[in-house]
Amino acid sequence: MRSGLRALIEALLFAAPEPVPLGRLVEVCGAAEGEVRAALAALAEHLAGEEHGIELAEVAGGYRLFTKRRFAPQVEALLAEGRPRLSPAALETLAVIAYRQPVTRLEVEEVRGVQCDHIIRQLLERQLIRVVGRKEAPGRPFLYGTTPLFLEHFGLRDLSELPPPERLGGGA
Amino acid sequence: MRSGLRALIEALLFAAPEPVPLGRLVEVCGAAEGEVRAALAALAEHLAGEEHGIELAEVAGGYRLFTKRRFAPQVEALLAEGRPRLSPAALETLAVIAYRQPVTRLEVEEVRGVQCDHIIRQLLERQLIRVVGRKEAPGRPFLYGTTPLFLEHFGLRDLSELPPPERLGGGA
Amino acid sequence: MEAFDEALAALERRLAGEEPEEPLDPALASAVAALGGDGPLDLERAVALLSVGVRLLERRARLLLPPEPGTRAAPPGEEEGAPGSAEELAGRLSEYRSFREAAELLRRYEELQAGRFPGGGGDAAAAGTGLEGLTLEDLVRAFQRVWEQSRPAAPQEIPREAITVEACMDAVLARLQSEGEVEFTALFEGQTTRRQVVVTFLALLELVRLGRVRVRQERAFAAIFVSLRRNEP
Repeated sequence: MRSGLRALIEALLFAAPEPVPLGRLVEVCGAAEGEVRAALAALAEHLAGEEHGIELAEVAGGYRLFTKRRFAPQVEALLAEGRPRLSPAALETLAVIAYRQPVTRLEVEEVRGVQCDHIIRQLLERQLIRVVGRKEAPGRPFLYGTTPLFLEHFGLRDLSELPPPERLGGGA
Repeated sequence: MRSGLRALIEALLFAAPEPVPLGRLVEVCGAAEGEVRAALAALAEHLAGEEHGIELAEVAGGYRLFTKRRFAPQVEALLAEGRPRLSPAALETLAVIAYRQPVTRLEVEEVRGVQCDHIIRQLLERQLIRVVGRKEAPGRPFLYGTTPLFLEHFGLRDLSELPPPERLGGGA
Repeated sequence: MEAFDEALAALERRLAGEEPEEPLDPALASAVAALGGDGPLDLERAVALLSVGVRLLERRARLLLPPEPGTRAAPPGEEEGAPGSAEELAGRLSEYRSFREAAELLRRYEELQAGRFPGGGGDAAAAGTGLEGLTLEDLVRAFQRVWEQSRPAAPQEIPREAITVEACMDAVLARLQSEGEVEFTALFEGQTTRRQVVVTFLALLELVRLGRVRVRQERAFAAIFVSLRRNEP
């Protein structure tokens, strides 16, 4: 069971787009806090071994997997290779998130009229948006907002510098 | 070195936002193709063990890490969202395009007997299909085909993993 | 109503064989959409549409039946035969069934794959944002575009009126069961919103398509009667 819990935690941290707090892990795993702590420690120790390329770290907000620092050059080489420009659909999604933040995936999809899961993942990967919280609604879905990198790119000091939505024909 | 290569590949696949083709791994790792293949096999075998929650899969012409299926309920609970499934109409349209590619919208509509423009637009947005050219016919209509993301969505290594087209009367 | 009259005329030309058979649903759908336009619902036009629609659907249904013994379905891929001929339609239908099967298979693959989640995005800062060359103006325009598109879409959302085609089909069947043959217009009595009327109308079309009800009309534009279709022993 102990190794099952460790595997489960690995899967959860792998799939999560942000650090996962201990309490949330306890909740989702349905295990005692002590057990989860022990499994986290075991996972950290195992991943620390030479044969693994990722590691477990405790950062602000919880636990998260990272690639090991020594592989940074190759990781950058892999990722930097001509990442294509955002598609019009991705730019639209980003615009909706920028003006409507904090906003859930479902709310974005309601405005755009099409599924956006893939595009949201892309924007997360490019660090243009981030998870800023959870909505107090069934399922507690993630709320998305823009990142400092987003502001930086458009030369904005903060979000108040976005052109006001009332100028956007018909108001938001 | 062998375990170092395995760790490096794990780091690369962890960080990559999409399946990584073998050739790209060979390039970035600076190792011989045989070595990379061996490291991939070793990584797959290691991750397949009970104590790991993720696994290595070959999809869409490349390699990618995924959470193991048995943890799907907890991962869905953590993310507060399942992976959205396609509607029956979208699946049907996609099936026609997959088997008949390259194919025009009109040709798809002839098979399905209903208008497909909205669904085709949706599939384009989800990047499951793409424009692969234009037909040399009046109006030069777009020809559609499937994308790597299509393969990934269905966990296929390549199009040859689709069941043979001879069962689909009319010769694809 | 001009749009509706045009749509109806097109359907009638098709019925008369003046226009090649084409997928039926879009043509009917555009007529139904035009019928549901602004202004009060025109019941007479609705009757005319039902009459034409029923006959087209019945003919289509006959063509979709398996070929009678002795006749030969067009071999797959062979495009000969008059457009809309029974042979061609039978070929099309079997082709369509194959793709339905393929879609089922894709569904199974999708189920399997949906249980596996890719990474949530590790530390991918290294890779550029994809925003290169895009300006704030592009972003604002993108929002404007999607915002404007989202508005006409809004009325298409199903209003929160507790009425569905399925529920309406059940109601119509129940009424026909208790009353036998009912005049078409009587099915709309007491309905106050255009949506109720359109949904009832769609329910009827669906029941006809499913072969659950029979529609009888002595001649064009005469009264239409609707009754349950008994299963032939």
